[in-house]
Amino acid sequence: MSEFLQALDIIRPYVAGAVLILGAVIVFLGASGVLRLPDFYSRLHAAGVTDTLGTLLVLLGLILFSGFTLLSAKLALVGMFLLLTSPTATHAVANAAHKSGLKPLLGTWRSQPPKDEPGNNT
Amino acid sequence: MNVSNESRIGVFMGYALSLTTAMAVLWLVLSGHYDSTLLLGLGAGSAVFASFMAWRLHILDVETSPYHRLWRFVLYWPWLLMEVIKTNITVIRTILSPDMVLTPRMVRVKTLPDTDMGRALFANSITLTPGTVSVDLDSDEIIVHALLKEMTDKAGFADMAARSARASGEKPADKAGGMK
Amino acid sequence: MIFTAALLLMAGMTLMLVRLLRGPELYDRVLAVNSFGTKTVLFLCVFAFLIGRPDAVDIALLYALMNFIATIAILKFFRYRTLDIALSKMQRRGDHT
Amino acid sequence: MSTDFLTPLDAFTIIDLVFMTMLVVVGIAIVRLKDLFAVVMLSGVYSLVAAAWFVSLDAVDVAFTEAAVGAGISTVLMLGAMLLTAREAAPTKPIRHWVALLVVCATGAALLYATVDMPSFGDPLSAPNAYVGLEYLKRTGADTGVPNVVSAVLASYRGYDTFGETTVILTAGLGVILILGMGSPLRKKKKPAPAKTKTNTNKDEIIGAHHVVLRVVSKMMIPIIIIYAAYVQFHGDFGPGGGFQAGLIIASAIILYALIFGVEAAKEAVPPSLVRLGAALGVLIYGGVGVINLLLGGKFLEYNVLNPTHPAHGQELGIMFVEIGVLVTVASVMLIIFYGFTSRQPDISDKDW
Repeated sequence: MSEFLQALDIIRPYVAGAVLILGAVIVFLGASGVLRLPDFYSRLHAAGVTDTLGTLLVLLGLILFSGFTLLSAKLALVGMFLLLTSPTATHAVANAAHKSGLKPLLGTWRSQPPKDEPGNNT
Repeated sequence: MNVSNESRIGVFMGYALSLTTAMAVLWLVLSGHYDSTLLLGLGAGSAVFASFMAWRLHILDVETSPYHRLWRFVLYWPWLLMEVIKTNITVIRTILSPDMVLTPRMVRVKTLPDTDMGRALFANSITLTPGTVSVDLDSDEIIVHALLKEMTDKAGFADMAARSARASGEKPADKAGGMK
Repeated sequence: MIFTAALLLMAGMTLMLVRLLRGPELYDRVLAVNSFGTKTVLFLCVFAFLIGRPDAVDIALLYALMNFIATIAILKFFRYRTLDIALSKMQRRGDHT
Repeated sequence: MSTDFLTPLDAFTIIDLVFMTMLVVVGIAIVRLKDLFAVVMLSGVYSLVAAAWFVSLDAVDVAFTEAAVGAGISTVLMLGAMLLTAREAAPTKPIRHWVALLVVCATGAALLYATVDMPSFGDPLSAPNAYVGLEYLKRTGADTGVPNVVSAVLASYRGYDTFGETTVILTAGLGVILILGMGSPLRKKKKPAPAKTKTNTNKDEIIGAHHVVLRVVSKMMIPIIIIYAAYVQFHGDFGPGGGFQAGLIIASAIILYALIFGVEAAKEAVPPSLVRLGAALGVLIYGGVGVINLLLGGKFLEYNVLNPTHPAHGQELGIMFVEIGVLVTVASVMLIIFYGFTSRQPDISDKDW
């Protein structure tokens, strides 16, 4: 049993690093989505990727790094507050846009097949 | 609401107590200095001060102090986490696909939890799952913007509404007196 | 590894900056600032490990707590052209559910 | 300066360079944009980048202050100021462009010339790293019992300076009162309705179920922000933080409340008279600690005498009270400014002041 725990402790930094990198990659993908997507409302969803899964994975990775410490508890608090406030902020922005009459793109939208330069479609 | 004055004070004290306790716990997590009596005392004082401010600002009620219902939320959270992961994968796949096809929709969701707490939780859950963003919350509907039309599944929203209603402490028979 | 993560987050911040400068709607800018804030919070957390100063997590916590205040102010500014009206009715004591 | 670029680019230099580039880009964009609203957004990002950059320079205390200012309050106050003015910057006459450019270029050249004389980053022989700074680092622990040297320098070694700064903040608040007034609640109560109807929205939009999400989350956050401010206040001895930051954070909590429930409700709970009192009271607390020291036979702001048997404890105690004074003044002045800006809406008739 203790050997198993020891083994766990040895692989823990690697797992933590992998989770951290995955999270950071997802944050980056979300950011590139914010550049790539066609209109304001669809960009909200890409930003949401950063706000949710990206945040969770980055913080989880850091928590795995530091182990069972007070720092982990603080990181968990950061995550909790972010998950509480960021959808609220997103809702506020979306609401402001909607109320002021910004029309969403509806129907079907395709990115131009020949060219996918990120962000040239606005 | 027809609550007798005494029980109202009792409920009120309950909120104050649960808020103060939660704030004290938060202080302990933040502080990390458990050997200094001065700091512990200051922490207790600060927790009381936070509750006092809540009272002073007239916000000392269940929405400010939902901490005695936290365990319900703990039950809700794993389910929401799974949803978040699932929808995230869908959205990331959409963003990454070289020829992106979006089918954005604005839909009205009519099934809502009864209390404001539940509605706020529901609306935030919708926003937390990428692909859907709650744009406007009305007294009888939520307007949701969805990135793909597969995400506007009525049953899915109804399920989430029921779950967030339960997580915010709503009993099926409890007709809450929130704003209508 | 931590350093790579920090660089990725910085790349994400840069992309947000591009969106912020490009607009085109003001809402896009608000969205970009918001997302930039989230990324900064994450970056500060990662950076706390990189330099071995857990204090940086306190700053991240501060941003996580307070960044949405600005967004609410922006919402009020947009919709009502004023900051002093109420967005929500005060629920007096006794309205407990 | 020059030696920095000769060493191979290490990890942190890359990060610093990226952040500096971002700051420059944002700065140029702020100068070039006409839309004031976009400028407010950009200055928010400027603050975020600056905070991250300060952390990377190991100046956590400075970063913390930047964060406390930039996270909520500066944007809110800038929007409040924007409400009093036009949304777009007025075009300036081209001739003034040239004069300004000339001044900026001259200043820039002078600054660049000055950098040649500056010690390189982290030079152990540079002034801040040599004489008095070292002394502070060496003696702080024994003198004050406060682990965070920055707090000790701020509140104890340089207690006079901080007293002066606190007074400056009070003066700023007084200036805002003199220019914008405080929006006396008695006068406004007589006619609350006309003050609100001029916005082009119907009533049920203003007050209704629309902002349930904002209300519920904000109500939850307000006590949490307050307890966090208390944590920042009382842990300034150990980590970054102290009265300035905590005051800003508490003021942010009340501003958040005012944003959700209206400034009227906030004024009811935290009346302007109280805030005015608080602004002066904080300075009084700070100075009062000094006077008590005088009465106990010490010098002004010499906290040692607060605990004759254990001077370091006296220092700790003195620093704590002084920081409370700073907190009260800073929080009050921030609210004075906020009340001043928001109660001075263009659609409220000006003859009240």
